[in-house]
Order: sequence, then C-alpha cells, then structure tokens
Amino acid sequence: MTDSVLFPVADHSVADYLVAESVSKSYGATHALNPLSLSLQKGELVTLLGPSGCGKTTLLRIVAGFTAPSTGRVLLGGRDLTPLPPAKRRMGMVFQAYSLFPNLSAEDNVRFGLTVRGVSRAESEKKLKELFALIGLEEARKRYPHQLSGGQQQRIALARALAIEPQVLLLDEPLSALDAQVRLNLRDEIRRVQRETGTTTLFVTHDQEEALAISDRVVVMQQGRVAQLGTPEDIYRRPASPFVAEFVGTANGLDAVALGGGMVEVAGWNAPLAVEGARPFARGEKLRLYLRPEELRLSELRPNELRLSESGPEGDLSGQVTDRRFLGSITRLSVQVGNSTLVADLQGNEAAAHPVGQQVRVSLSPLAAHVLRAAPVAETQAELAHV
Amino acid sequence: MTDSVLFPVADHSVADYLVAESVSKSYGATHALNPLSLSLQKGELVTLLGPSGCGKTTLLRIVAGFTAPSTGRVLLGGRDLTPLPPAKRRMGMVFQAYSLFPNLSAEDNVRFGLTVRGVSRAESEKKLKELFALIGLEEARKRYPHQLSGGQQQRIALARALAIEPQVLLLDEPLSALDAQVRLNLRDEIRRVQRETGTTTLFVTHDQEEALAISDRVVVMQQGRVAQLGTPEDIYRRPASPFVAEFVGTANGLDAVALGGGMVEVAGWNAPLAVEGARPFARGEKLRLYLRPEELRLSELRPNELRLSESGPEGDLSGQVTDRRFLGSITRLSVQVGNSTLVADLQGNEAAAHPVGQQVRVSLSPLAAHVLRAAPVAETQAELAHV
Amino acid sequence: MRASPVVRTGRNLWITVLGLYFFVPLVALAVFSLWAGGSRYDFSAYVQILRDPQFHQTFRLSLLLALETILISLALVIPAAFWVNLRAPGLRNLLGLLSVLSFVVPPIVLVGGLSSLFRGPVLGPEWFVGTPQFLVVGYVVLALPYTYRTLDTGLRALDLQTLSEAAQSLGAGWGTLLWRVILPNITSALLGAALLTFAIVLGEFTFANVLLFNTFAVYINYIGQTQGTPAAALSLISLAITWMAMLGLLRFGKGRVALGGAK
Amino acid sequence: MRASPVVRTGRNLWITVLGLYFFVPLVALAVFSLWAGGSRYDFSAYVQILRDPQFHQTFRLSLLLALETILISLALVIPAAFWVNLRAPGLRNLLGLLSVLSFVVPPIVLVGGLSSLFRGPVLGPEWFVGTPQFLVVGYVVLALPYTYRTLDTGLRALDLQTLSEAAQSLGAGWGTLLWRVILPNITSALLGAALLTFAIVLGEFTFANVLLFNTFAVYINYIGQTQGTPAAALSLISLAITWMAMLGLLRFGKGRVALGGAK
Repeated sequence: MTDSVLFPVADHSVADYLVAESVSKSYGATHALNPLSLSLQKGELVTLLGPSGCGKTTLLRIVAGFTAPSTGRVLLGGRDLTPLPPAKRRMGMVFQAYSLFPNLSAEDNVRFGLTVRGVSRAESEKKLKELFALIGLEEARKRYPHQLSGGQQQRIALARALAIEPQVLLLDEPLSALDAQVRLNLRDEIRRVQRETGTTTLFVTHDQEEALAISDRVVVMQQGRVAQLGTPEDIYRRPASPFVAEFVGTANGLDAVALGGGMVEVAGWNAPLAVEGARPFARGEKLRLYLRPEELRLSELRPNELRLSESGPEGDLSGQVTDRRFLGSITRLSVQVGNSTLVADLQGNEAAAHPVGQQVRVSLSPLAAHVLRAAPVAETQAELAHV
Repeated sequence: MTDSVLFPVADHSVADYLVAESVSKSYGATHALNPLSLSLQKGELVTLLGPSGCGKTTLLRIVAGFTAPSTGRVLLGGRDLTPLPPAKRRMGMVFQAYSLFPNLSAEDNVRFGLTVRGVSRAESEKKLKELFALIGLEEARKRYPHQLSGGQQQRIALARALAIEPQVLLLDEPLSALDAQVRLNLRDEIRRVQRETGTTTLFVTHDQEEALAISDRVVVMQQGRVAQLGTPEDIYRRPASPFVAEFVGTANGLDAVALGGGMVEVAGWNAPLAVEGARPFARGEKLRLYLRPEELRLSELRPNELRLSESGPEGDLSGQVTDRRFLGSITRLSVQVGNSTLVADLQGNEAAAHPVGQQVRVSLSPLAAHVLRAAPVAETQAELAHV
Repeated sequence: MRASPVVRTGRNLWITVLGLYFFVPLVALAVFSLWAGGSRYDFSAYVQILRDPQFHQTFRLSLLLALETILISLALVIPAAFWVNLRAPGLRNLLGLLSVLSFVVPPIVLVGGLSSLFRGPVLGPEWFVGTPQFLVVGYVVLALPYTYRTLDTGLRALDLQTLSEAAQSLGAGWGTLLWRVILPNITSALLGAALLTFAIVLGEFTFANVLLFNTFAVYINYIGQTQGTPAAALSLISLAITWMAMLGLLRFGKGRVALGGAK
Repeated sequence: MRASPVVRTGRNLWITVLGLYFFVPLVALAVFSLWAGGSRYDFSAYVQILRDPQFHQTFRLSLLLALETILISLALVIPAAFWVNLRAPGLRNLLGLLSVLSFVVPPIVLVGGLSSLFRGPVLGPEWFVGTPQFLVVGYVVLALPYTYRTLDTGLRALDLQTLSEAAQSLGAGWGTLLWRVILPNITSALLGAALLTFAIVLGEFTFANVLLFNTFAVYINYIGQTQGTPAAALSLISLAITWMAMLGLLRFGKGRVALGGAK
C-alpha cells in the first residue's frame, strides 16, 4: 500500500486534487456508505448534503482519516492517504460541536497546530495576526472559549483549522449549533474566507439552503449513495430523482401520466399540461411532476372567463385561492386546482391582488415544471417522513 | 386579592379574553420584564417574538403561573388568576424540551390530565380518540416517548395539552429542537389544530419566519419591552423601530437624511430618493432608510443610458451587480450603488438576466422603502450583534 | 476502525489489568477455600460455615439493619434531592460539597464521636443505646452521601423542571407529581441507592466492632482471624450474597423498565 | 417565586435536618472535647493529643500510604478511563458495573481474602507482606472505583471525542493530546480523585487493624477505646486535617482554573 506513495496514481486528471476512490464503509451488515467516488478540484468548495444517516459525515470522516474505509482509498494530489493517521494528513477540520480547547485562550487555540508542528514563535505570531484579521476577531485573541459566543467560537475554530495551512479544509455541519441570524452571517463569512485563502473545502450539511448558498458543487446523498452531483442550479432546477426534488427546496409534487409529445396529464385536471421535459417519455408512462412554488404566476380570472376550460389553451390552469400565509418576503397561497392543492409563493406585495376565494389563472414560467419517472412512492416517502 | 374573583374586573372589553395587566418581573436590580400590558381575544393566536433574553419566556411563564409577576396581574375572562398555582389555571402548555413522561405510553401521557381531573374512563377514551385523530398519530398510541421521533413527541405533547380543554394554550418554542423539514410541517400542523379547536394561544419563538407564518398578531419584544405589536404584515412592512426592521426579515439598512417633501438623501448617492414615508420628517433630520431586498427591481442599463445621473428622475438608482448567490427559490444579488451595497432578491429565474458586472437600474416597488428616525446606532447593534 | 498497534497494545494491557484486578483474586480465593490440607480439596469449609448458627444469626441482624437504614435514608433523601433539583439548583453544589465532606469523615471518627457523645454528658436513652438499632443512626449517616448522590444523578438525568411543570400545567399536585411522574422514572436510581446502602451496612465492620455488636461483618472478621479456609469460603459466600442481591435488583429494575415499555 | 406554604415548610424542614446532620454533632463534639471534668472546660485534651508522639508517627505513616495509593491508582486509572471514553464507550457500562461491584466488596471480605491468600498457598514475599506498604495493595483496590468514577465524570463532561479529533487533525500525537489537551482540562477531577483517595486511606481502619499495622485510623480507635475527651479532640483534629486538605486542594484547583482563565 505504501507503493502508491512512491508511484502517484495516474488515472485521475491533474485537476482532481482530492479524490475518494470507490470508498465504502460497512459496520457488519449495515452499509453506512456504499462504494462511491468523488473528486474535488483545487480551491473548490463541495458540499455533502443529505438527511441524517445518509452517510455524509462518514464520508467526511474517511477523508479526515478518523474512519478507515471498508474499501477504496483517498488520494490527495495523486498520493494515497489511506494508511496515514489523521495527524499526518494536514487537513484542517471544524466540527459541529464546539471544539476549542477550554484551557487555552483563543490565540493559543489557533497557535496549537503551529506549536505541534514546531513553527517558530515569530512566524506563528505573524500567522496569528493574519488569521485574526481574516476572521475579524482581533479583540478576542486573549479570551477563553467560555467567554466567547457560539459564533465566535466557530470562527476561532475556523482560524485554528486554517493555521496549519491545510491541504483540505473539512467542515462538519459547523453552523448547525448556531442561531439563525448568526448562521447566516457565518455562512457568508466561511465562503469569503474560503475564497480568500483558496482552500479546497469539503462541507457537510443537512440544510439545503446552506448547501445551495455556499457551494461550487453539491453532492446530494441518500442512504449511503450519491443521489445527485452538480452545481446548486443543477440540483435545484434539474433534480435527478424525486428524493432530490423533494429534499431541496419546496416543490408541489404531483402524480402524472405522459401523453407523449411533451404533454402530461394530472388526474382530476380537465386538460393536459405542456411540459418541455416530458418529451422523452412515452405515452402512458407514470411520471412525477414537480412545480416550483416561486415559478407559478397567478392572475385573476374574471367571471366572464370562468367558462373557459380548467386548463387554458396555453397550458395555463385555473383554480381557486384557498389559503394565504404571509411569510415576510413572500406570501404563500394555496390554490385548489382540480382535486390537487398547489402552493404558490408570491414575492413582495403581489399576493395582495389575490384574496382567499378568488378564482385565478395559474401560469407556469418556463422553469416551473420538472418531470421525473415515478419512483416507488414508498422509497421517497420513507426518506422524507420525519414527522 | 380574592375579591377580584368575586367582582370581575370591568375595565377591559368583553372581547379581551386573556389579559396581562402591567405585569413585570425583576430579579433584584435586573428587570427581566418591564411593566407591560397585553390582551388576547378569544380564539386568537398571538406570538411573542424576540431574541433570547428579551423577556418573552418570562411573560409566558407569568401567564402560566410558573413565575409570579413582580407587579401586575393576569386576568382570564375578567377573573384574576394571579394568586392561582399553575395546576389550577387550566392552561395547556407545550415546552421547548421534550416533556412527555418517559414511563407512560403516548396515550397515557395524553390521558394524564384527564385522570388527574377525574374524568371518567369512557369519556377520556372518547377524548383520546378525537385527539389522536386530530394530530394524525393513531398508530403511535401505544408507543413510548423513546420510540417516537422529536416531531411525534411534540405532537403528542400538543394533544396532551389540548386534552384538558385548556382555556389558553401556551407554546414555549415548541419547534426549536426539531429539524428544518419537521419544523415546517409541525408549524402548519399547530396552526391547523389551533384553528380547528379555536383555542386561544400564546406562542413564544425567536424565529421571525415562524412568527409571521403562524400568528394572528405578533408581539416583538426587546430587552423586556414591547418593541411592536401588530399583524405579521404590520411588523414586516411597517416596523416601528430599527430593531424590528432588522430583526424581522432581511433589510438593506442605510443612513439617510430627510430633505423635506418626502425626499431623502443617502451619502454617496448622486441624487435624492422619493420615499412616501419620509414626508412627516423635517429637512435635515437623520433617518434610517430600509429597503426590502425582494422589493427591488433590476433592469439592465444599456451603455447609452449610462450617462444618466446615478439616480434617474423617477427616483430609480443605478449601480453594478457585484455578487450573486443562488439560494434556490431566490437568487440574491449584491448591487453596488454609490458606496453602499444593496442586496436584491430575485425570484425564480429573473437573476439569469443580470450577470456579475452588469450595470443595472434599480427601481423600488411601492412597498420597498420604509424610513424611521435614526436610533442611536449602538442600541440596535448591541441587540443584533450575536456573532 | 483500524487501530494503531500502540492503541491495540494499550487495549490488551487494560483488559489484562482488569482481569487481574477482578478475577485472579476471586479464582485464587475459590481455590484456597476448597483446600482441605495437603493436596485434598473439598467443600468442608463451606459446610462448616453454613452449619454455624452464628452465621445465620449475624446475617439476619445485618439484613434487618440494612432494611431499616434503606427505608430511613430514602425517606430523608428523596424529598431533599427532589427539592434541591427542582427549586434550588443553586444549592446543589453546596449539597455536593457536603456529601463529599461526609465521605471524608472517616467512620472511625464518626463512631468515636457518636459513642463518646452517647457515653458523655449527653446521655442517650439506655433502651436505645443498648440495642443494635443504635447502629442504624451511624449507618444512615454513612449511607446518606451515597444515597444522595445516586438519587441526584437519577433526577438530573430527568429534566425534572420540564416534567414537573408539564404535570402541574395538567393539574397535578405535588403528591401526584412525586408518585406518578418522578418516582416511576427513577426506579433504577432508587434501586441503586438501596443496593449501595445494603452493601455498606452488610460490610460495615468499624461501628459494630467498636460498639460491640455482633453483626455479619464482625462475624466475618472473627472467622478470618481464627480459621483459614473457612474464612475464604465465607468471603466467597458473602460476595455471592451481595452480588446476587445486586444482580437480582438490577434485573428487577430492568424488568420494571421493560414492563413499562411493553405494557 | 411565590412558594406555597407547604413548600416553604418543606424547605425549612430540610434546612433543619441538614443542620442537625452536619452541625449539631460537630458542636456537641467540640463542647465535649473541651470538657475537663465537672464544669471545667479547657484545651488539655488537645494538648495531650498533639504532644503524643504516636499521633505524629501514625499520621505520617498514613500520609505516606495515601500518597503512594494516589500515585498508583491515578497511573492505573487515567489511561483506562481515557481509553474507555474515547475508544470504547460501549465498555463504559461494563466498567461502571464493575466499579459498583467493587463498592460492594466489603473491605472486611477484601482483607480477609487478601490476607488468607498471602498466608495461604500463594506466599507473598516476606519483605513485602511484612511492611505497611502491603496495605497499599488493598487501598488501591478500595480506591479504584472512586478514582475511576471521578475521572470518568470529569472526562464525560469534556466531549473527549471532538477535542481529541481536533487535536489530531492539528497534528497532535497521543502524548500531546493527553498532556496538553486532556489532563489540563480535568484538573479538578484529578484533584477530587486524589482527595477522595486521601480521605479513604486516612480513615481506613479495617485493613490496618486486621493486618496489625499501626496507622492513623488504628491510633484513633485506640484513643477512642481508652480515653474520653482526648478521643473527641482527636476526632475534631482529624476532621480538621482532612477538611483543610480538601479545601486547600479545592482552592488550588479553583486557582488553577482562574489562573488559566486570566493568563
């Protein structure tokens, strides 16, 4: 196994900096992680996103060296890291739990990795100065962890991880213990610092908005497998499976049947709907149709228009507003169409024009609809059934 | 004090069902709650919203009877409850921490309050059936708390609180221990159950979106005082103070000066801005201008328009897109205007038209701008500085 | 997890130390207890002990004293621990300190103080000072810190405040709260406290020896001083008794919980 | 908080009980220790004790034994508790059970077993069995459960896994981890364990009495059996010694933390 240190593996492109090569993890008969491969480019921020128990933390810990993979190996710049203990991997890690050493001040915490590596006093002093400036916490250098807020502690932990100039930065749900406001601020902060230092980063989270906001690429995981790998836009707009569609963002999910030629039919709706993405599906195929709430446009149906069919000629639907929820920047309307209830999110003051009870025409913007082959319902439901 | 039980207090309208009358709480020299009054109509859901330490939980506990107020009293239907212990108040309570009795099954937990009150077996059986149907957890009746998920436990706790047909339902951050997805579902569930049973409800939360989504009225609290009391729309669109404007939702906050006649000037912007709400302020008054990100409209400025002044004749601004963050249902753009950076949230695919670097015209929708007299900055900052 | 060789060596070392600590002495003791001189081994020592009327008499006395001590100390400690956890968590540190302080009162000092008190200017009633029941006073004092700490740990694991407030908001008074909510949830702590007290009382030698009462521990010492293999046999018998009692109680405790879980 | 009359009565009752439990015996003992016959009160009993060379001799011996016991048991327990908490949390319940089991081994049984072993077929080396150092073996066994439980509690409060992984990801080896991260954060648990061991050894009467070594506890017993007021005086002196030691250590412990906090 040490051979591979001497002979770098050649079958990955030079740009693939960190590579997990068909790694898996089983505990007895339980597969925490099915064999999967993943590669990160240098300087990239990739997020592992999924519900708890999907294997995302296991994968991170395999990269960090805290968990030995059952199969496969981890390569960094072509060098096999698998036999190395965590202390030899030079990967900075920030944990979900507060992990500052309670007996050391903020600056001694950040200095810890430098001291262990025998960096000279002068050099480490310079490094400290840079890092505290980077995270904007110069005034907290002498404070002890118990004197710092949760957000400050995680920022110090970030500085501590960066102090050793890690080859890879690993972040294991670093924001999940924090309050909402702090979480948003620190999320932006981490992204900024990551960009400024250009550190290749693997970020684990169960929060889809966090993943979309912070990542160059997102790996959506489900039951130890990669459900989808792509840019935030890919994941959100072109989900590869019902699981991804329902886990990322809010979506109106409807059972539909392909009619061929890009038309789909939803039971209970009077007319078929034209959906570009449905073209490849043969007539009669069972589909799952997803409509993003923010891509539905409403307009009032005047009484004289009511005699129109439930679905207009251009594929528009008609329905009735049955509920409205003011959520601040958006207002969420429930619209009864046939015997389905669609959720439509209107931004700002647009919802003021649509009181409960109003008959409305629902039009779909070009990106509103996405269709997928219907999965066995039980599968997706089991994954999402948390309540 | 028992007199008031015999002689109902007459100085509140009949509609005021639950009344807190100038209640306050001090611990030595610390004022956890300054004297404040609050009344709830029968069947209403009112939320106490604020950051931790604002006194919202103290107020709830005074209503519940777990904390005795330093001054003031609590009236229910005109009857003074202040001398009564919690067990005599008949208020159902759901706690932040999981509070099911670990040694009792779900149904025995729900039955607990009925048994204590000596309700007959047959009657309590009927009640149980209703309640489990209401919360949709019939299949979990025989399970024990450790066999239930967090969301299920809180639903059982809700049923347990409702079993005694409480005069008031008190919810103390019941969702904050739950995962995001579950939190959203249970939030809607609580609202539905509250409406179906028509139970007057006081709901405590630190999550502004939760408060907006669930409430008939919201009480925003700050440092033991009521910062604002109003409908969700009031709170969001017409915040009464810089604290409320910055705590509820996302807002671009800018220092501005009134020019009189509804015009305001922002340092570094070439032209003044017309803001209806600024009319009452005299020329020269220092203001705080808030622009909601979702109410900013962008349009590309073509090169030949670039020679226009930075602020167009209709009060439109011009600037440059400097950053974009894809957040799923919205894309958040940063726009540099003068030397301020504005955040604009565009829904769906609208942001695709505005790449980073583009010169754009920023127009304000009618509800976009809100002005307030500038507060001493330190005050608001101290409240919001969590990181 | 692939453990480094150092870690693996450390693990084996500790398993070995644990084995040495717990099992080697027991095995050696067992072998010795069967020794009947020369190279003969039989159960004669056990027969001798089990036939000794003193064994039965002293064991019964110690058992009675243990039960009395358990009842008295639980009755004292349950309300105190409940009250401290619920209403005065600030006092918890103080009580913790006090309970350590009384760990630190050596029994020999305690009994010296007690007996000099009772024989001194403050004369206890003769009918009380003269019976073995007098020992219970000392035993309760000895057992209190253990009882307190065990119950305190059990209560702390409960989120007592939320449970109490939930019960109160549902209309429960203090009695209902204690009997229907708190006690059923700390049965294992109660059993643990009872067990520790039982073990302490059964093994307590100093008090009884100094105050000249013939308890089980005094009998063990007497046998140990005078006879060889019967002493080893008796050691094993008394270990077996306490461990059986403990395992029985633990099983009962588990059973209760499982019963609750499956009801 | 407006407490109901019942609660208030309960509170007062418990404060009274606590007072009776801790202070009345002490005050009575103190008064008795000053009693010099008839109605005269003076310090003659204290003078007598403090002038007794036996007092100094036995106290020094017990002190030495305590220090040896502390060092040996810490050296055994620190790595074990660390390893169990970090690598084998599943074993924690087993070790917890074992440590309760050994609470349950009455010292009188332990010493019986030990001494019959050493006098029996397995002969210990004479130079060892003949010196008081032999007691340390028993004391370590006695103190292990306390030491283990105290350190285990300290380590559990730490989130050992996260701290260890953080240190490792920063390049620290096991030594650095233990010395620079773990031990500095459990100083109060270490001090607590040391203190409990100190108190146990200083007050342990059974072992020394049965094995015929003249330790401090044996001396206390001897005085208690033979002399009245000096026994009370000695009780108070030894209480004062152990409590002073404890408070000193606690203060030192606090000082360390405060020092750390202000450095």
